[in-house]
Amino acid sequence: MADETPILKIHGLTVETIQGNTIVDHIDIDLKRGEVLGLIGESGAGKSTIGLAAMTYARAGCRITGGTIEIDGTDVRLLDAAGRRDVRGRRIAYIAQSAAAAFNPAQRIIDQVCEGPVVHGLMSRHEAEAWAIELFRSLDLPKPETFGRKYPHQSSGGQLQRAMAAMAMSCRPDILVLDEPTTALDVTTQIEVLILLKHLIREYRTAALYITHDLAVVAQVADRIKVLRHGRQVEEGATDAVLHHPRESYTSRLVAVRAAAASERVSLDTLGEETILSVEATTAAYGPLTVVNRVSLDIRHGETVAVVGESGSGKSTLARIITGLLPPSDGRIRFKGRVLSKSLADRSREDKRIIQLVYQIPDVALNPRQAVGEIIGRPVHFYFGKSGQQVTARVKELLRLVELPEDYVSRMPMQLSGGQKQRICIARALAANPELVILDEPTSALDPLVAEEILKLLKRLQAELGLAYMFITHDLDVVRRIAHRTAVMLKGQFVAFDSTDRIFAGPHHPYTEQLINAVPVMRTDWLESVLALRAKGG
Amino acid sequence: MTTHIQTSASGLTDDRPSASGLIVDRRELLAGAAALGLSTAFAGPALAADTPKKGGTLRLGMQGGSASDSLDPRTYADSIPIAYSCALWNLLVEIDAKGNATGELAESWEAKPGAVEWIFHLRKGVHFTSGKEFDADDAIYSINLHRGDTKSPAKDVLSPITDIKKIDASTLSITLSGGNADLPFVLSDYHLLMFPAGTTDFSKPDGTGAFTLETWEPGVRVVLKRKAGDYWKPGRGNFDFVEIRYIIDAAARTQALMTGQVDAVNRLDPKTTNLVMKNPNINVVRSRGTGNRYAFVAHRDTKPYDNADVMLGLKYGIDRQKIVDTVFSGFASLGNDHLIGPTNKYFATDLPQRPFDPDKAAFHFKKAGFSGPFDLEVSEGAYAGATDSAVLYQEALKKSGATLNVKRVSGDGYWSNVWLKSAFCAVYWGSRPTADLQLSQAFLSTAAWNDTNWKREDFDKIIIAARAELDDAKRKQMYIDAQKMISDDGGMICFAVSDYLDGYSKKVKGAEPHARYDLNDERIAEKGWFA
Amino acid sequence: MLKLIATRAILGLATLFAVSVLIFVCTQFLPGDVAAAVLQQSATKETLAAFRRELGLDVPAYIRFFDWLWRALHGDLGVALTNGRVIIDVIRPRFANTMFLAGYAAIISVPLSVGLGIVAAINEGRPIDRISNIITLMTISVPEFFVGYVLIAIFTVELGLFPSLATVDSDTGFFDRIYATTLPALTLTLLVAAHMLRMTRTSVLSVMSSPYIEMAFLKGLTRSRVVAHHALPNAAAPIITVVALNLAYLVVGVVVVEAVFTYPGIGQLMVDAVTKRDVPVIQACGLVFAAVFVGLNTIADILAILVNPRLKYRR
Amino acid sequence: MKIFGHKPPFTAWLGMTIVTVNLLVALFGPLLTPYGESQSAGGTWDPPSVAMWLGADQIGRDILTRLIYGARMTIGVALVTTVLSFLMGITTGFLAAVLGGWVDQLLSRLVDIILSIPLLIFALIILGVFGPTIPVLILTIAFLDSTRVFRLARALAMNLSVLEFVEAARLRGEGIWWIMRREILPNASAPLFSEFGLRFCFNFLFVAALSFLGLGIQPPYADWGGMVKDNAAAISFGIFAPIWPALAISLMTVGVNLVVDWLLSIEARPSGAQAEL
Repeated sequence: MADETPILKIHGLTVETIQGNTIVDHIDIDLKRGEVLGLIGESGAGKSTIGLAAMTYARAGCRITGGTIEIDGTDVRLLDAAGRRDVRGRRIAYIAQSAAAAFNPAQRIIDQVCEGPVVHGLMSRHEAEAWAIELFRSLDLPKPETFGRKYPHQSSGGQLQRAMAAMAMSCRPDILVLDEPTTALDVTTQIEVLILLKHLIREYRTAALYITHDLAVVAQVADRIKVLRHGRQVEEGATDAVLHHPRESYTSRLVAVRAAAASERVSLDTLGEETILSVEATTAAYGPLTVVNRVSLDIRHGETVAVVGESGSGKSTLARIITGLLPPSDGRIRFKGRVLSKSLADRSREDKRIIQLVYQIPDVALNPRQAVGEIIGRPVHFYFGKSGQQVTARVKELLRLVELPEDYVSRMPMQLSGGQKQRICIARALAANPELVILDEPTSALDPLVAEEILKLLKRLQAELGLAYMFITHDLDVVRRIAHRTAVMLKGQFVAFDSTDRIFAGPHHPYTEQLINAVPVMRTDWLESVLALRAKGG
Repeated sequence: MTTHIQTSASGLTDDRPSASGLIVDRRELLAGAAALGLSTAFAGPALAADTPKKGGTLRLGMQGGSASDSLDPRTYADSIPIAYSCALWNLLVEIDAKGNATGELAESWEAKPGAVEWIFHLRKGVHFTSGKEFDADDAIYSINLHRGDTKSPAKDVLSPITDIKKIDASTLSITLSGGNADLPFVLSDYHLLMFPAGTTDFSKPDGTGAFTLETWEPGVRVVLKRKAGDYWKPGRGNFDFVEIRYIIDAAARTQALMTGQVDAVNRLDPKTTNLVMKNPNINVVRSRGTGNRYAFVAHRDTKPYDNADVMLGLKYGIDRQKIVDTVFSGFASLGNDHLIGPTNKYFATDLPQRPFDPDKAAFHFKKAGFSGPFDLEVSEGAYAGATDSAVLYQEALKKSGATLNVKRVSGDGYWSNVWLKSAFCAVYWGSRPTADLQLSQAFLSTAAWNDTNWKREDFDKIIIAARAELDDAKRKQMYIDAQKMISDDGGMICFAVSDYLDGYSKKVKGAEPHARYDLNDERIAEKGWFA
Repeated sequence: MLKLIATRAILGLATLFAVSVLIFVCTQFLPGDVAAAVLQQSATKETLAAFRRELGLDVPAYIRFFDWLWRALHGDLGVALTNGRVIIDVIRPRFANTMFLAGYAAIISVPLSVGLGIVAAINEGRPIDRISNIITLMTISVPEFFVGYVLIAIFTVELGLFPSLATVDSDTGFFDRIYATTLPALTLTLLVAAHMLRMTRTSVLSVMSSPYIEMAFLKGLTRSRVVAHHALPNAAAPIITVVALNLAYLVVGVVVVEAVFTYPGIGQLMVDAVTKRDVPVIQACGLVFAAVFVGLNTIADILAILVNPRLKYRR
Repeated sequence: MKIFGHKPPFTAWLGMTIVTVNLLVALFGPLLTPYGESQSAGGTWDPPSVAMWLGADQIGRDILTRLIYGARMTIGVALVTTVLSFLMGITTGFLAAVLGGWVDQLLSRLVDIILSIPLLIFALIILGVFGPTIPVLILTIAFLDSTRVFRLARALAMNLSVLEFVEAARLRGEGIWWIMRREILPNASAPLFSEFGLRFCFNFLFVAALSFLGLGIQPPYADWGGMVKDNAAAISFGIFAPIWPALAISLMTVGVNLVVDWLLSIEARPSGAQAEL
């Protein structure tokens, strides 16, 4: 299905920062017409930089310093500014991760979609609009004739992502660069967009560079996979070959993380009998908007209860209610039978201590101007009145507990990696000797290998300290591996709350089923099977 | 008693506002000349080389007014209102260039013996703009605006008047509570403008002056238009139009004069006056010794100032010339430790100017057995340049071995908290219309504003006697004696009497120094003409 | 939209009311009153009392305030205490002068600074940007009165091109007015242009780092098209705010320039009124200033909403 | 050499040098001057000479000496004023942002009202009430200026207080003071610092403008604004006396602005205008 002559031929591409650090190091790419190449790697691997460099574009602070970039036989690096502009958009187009940010908020969508073909002189404005409507239709956008009249903020994230695909396709480019096009979307939306993108690439026989960190996603669309790390190529091969017979150990580890999810199950050893937290028919609202509606939940000593749902389902709000940040309008929260005050201000210091929260994004959860020792030491001092040596000793103990060297005491958050920061967050929560830790998507901002380590750590800590976890996530793989019980949340209500095994085994609530089926599986034929399933189900 | 004295500085350093007030300086302009004149003749235009010509628009750039200026004579306190009001109306008595009282709307006057009862003969055939002829009823009404229950600042100078009677349409009799030979000077006060009897709305001027009001934008400009026909004062009222522009900033005013945007300005900055004088197109008119009297005053009843030798030491130890040269850029006369200005007809010319003599000062200090430290309280709220003067004083006293501490105090409430209370502080006195007022307000034992606590019965007697003395020669001797007493024995170290500085374009004629106010007694509009 | 404007207007009126209360209260603390300020040193107890009675100052302050407010609500700002002139008549020509000068300066400075700001932004780091940066840095660093004096020294004293006195009055014709106010307008231009230029540059630059600008470049658009179609519409709101702020400054902040050029604007009127404790005039000037300030800000807010579809079209 | 973790460019070095020299002069300069602050040692506007390098001022005082004393007074007043205004502005701004609710409403409306009265007019009234002494001057400008600081501080604190590390402190039960001082302030310090530079320049020029109107620092103390004003008339006669203090004002402001520009450029994200196209 692919032509033999490469439409994009990159040789020895090198990109450096202005300070001289190499961020992309001698990368070669051969892309044939109609072929999809997956670029895989963790953050900092240089994937996006390569994608942009293919368009001879380097972000502020970076420069393309070496290599050739040939599109259809022409080295675009040798072209002048006008020549490069002529290539961009027309021969090679870009789909960015966040459509909400990539659309100009001050212009109607149709104007932005039509701008490319009109500016490149390919179509009249009228033709361009007709073509855009056709693209909207094939991308399954609602009311394609009038959809373009909306402003970006008037459409949902999934719709915008598709509109951006339309914008990229508006000049019928030979090559698409897709930079994590589905990462920012909810699982159920992600699958829709994925299907449409795949369809689009097939239909117009466009060559594509598909940049992602998710092996399961890339498995669905890519013909070949190139694994990158620190700006260098690790290995490249046919998709099936890389997934099932990785040659390099780094690739193996990436693959293994996904594989583990399929098999691992939670142990029941730590589970106690005592119910420590019970949420009773609790309702809360932001202004007139009810976000949590009569939710009841209980967590036992040593238990992990997962709350899953998509963005906006109210799962994080539930955490805010329990911690007292958002006083509920109705219902009660008990801790070991004792009713907790609704608002944080009325809770005693002890009540604040026993429930601790770990956030999704460790970068903003740590004060960048405080050293690790102060971050972890403050609760030790604050709750237990310890000072000086005692605090230092306890901080070091906590650092050991989260598997970090003791000399990290003096480090600033800026000097830590994402995974290390999350460990500091966990250590800070543990410093309070809590009985319940609420984990709000603690791994979703992390690279898969790092996330894996954090999950292991959490499990170990639960085993050692008998902690109870309330684990908020959208990732069903994670739920399956660590939760004793799982609640599925939709529009502020629990649609299911049962032991994890039963939730996954069925019979399912339709939404639960939709969620479970939407999680990509690392098989090349998974998308087709889902499509088939859908066709069957209507 | 006339008015309170202290104000901030006058034109000499006019751009430095006082601390208590805001932007614009005020000055005491109540004053008049200091001579007793019984002149009955109307003094024509000033003696000038050429004869007056009609025509042209005189553009005056002036300081001394604000957007709050009004046409009600009972609110006047500054130069610009005086300038436009003198063009619109007339007074009963005018002061000539030498400081004599001459008739304006009063043609002549005579005092009964004892100077308690006065007869004023009014000029006939002078008409208001409205056509009405000026008569005694108008004069009585206009004077009474400032008597009784009134806000007028002139109320105090008129308080000795007990009765004003109309004798006939052109004759008035005025009765005083005590003899005062200076009554004509009192009536030359710029508040005492003549209005048609019964005037209550002052916003529509109806005067006997040479001009009518054309444009009234206080704070911006006032435009006056010459009345049709001949003015009743021959040779005066020559300009077709007079435009007074408010130019508060001294630099801007000077600039405007030099670039020909105005024809005359008042209150030149002494600092730049020497430079302005170099401009061939500009004529600087300097009225010597007519401005404020600047002084340091000590309480003669308080140690160490009760010692006459200490006082003399302090008087010989000040370098007056240095202060005049630096603080006043030379545009001031040396003060001789009393308050009579050098151009006043009663000025004691025989009294030698006290020199800067450190040795003599040292001698007196030694004799007194005390050479400081003296604590002198000063503030820019007293007058602009007070601190500079005090610092120069401090330097000079070092030469006679005395120590002076210059204590800078707040300008706020300086006059209520420091002056009269401090044993040694800075003060300035404005010019007064008569030698009597000038001396009695500051030095009589009973004076409320006796700021030196200097009390001598012999002095008091001289002043009271001089007031009712109609023989000018005798009177002069009395005032000379008084000045000598103050200078030798008083607690006042008066070191400078400032000058008025006007700038004129060379084409403006009739620009002369005047004994009373700047801009030819604020009457350049009426007195001047274009060459 | 209408609702928004209405809310804004009500908020503006409330602000004006608060401003008038605040100014009135402040003026009550000023030492002395109009009678003492006018009579000055010649004041005695009796003359002061007579003056106060005549002006109605013997009535308690709060009654005077409500009396003033009641009349102000009926469009009557009263008469000046010092000279009895109808305040509206006093203020009108002065305000017109102030607006004329502000308008003159704005017509020069706004296009100049916004234009140069955009040029500087899209040429960030290049010589033109650096030069404009240094020049603006210097102009915002020099005290305004000094700019005025230097302009006078050059244009009046040396070249004799423009008058140093910006005296205009009701009889001055339009072109004479332009001629007379050129130097003060230039002074003000130098004063505000630098600020607006820098803020425009910053606004455009912050927009230029947005992903949608990158997207626009990746669509193969020219730099000028990216700036004109994608950066400017989004930078408009902050630029409008900055322009409004500076326009307000041109109206309310020019006392010093008025003093240097002897320009009969409303600033000098208020300074005089404060000196003389003429409370109704202070009140009126304060209200005019506040109204200009609030009005300009409200217009800027509304314009900023109009250029921002996110605020204009709700979901 | 690195400052704030960054290597300053030439302009920033220049700015820091200017500021440092000025501060040193303000601190120690008066020890070195050949004349006293108000000593009249020459004639009016004497031209520059060996004895008086920059000539004499309007009453014969050495301009260089006055400039040096003026540095102390002018910089000192502006600095103290700015520090005070930041103390007030940051405290109230942070309080408004952290407490929210009616406290925020009250403070914000009050600030809106004060901001809608022209600064100079307000200063005029307040200085009229209390008289233009240096403490009153400082307090007045600091108070009026703190409304501007309030806005920035509130906006910064608003952005920071929704961040999770602040929420974490709140969940822990920390008091308002701790949150403001330890969680918010350190993270708002960079923009506040550059604002400090800008406000300093503004206050510096504002004091000069007030001195020009006669409301600022009173004689015989030397201050640069007053010196320009006192000598302004000379410029029409081609005398340079007012140029020196004006240059000093400009130099100091340019210096501070150069430093601020650099600080702001550290904070700024790289812009698309610099991308390789």
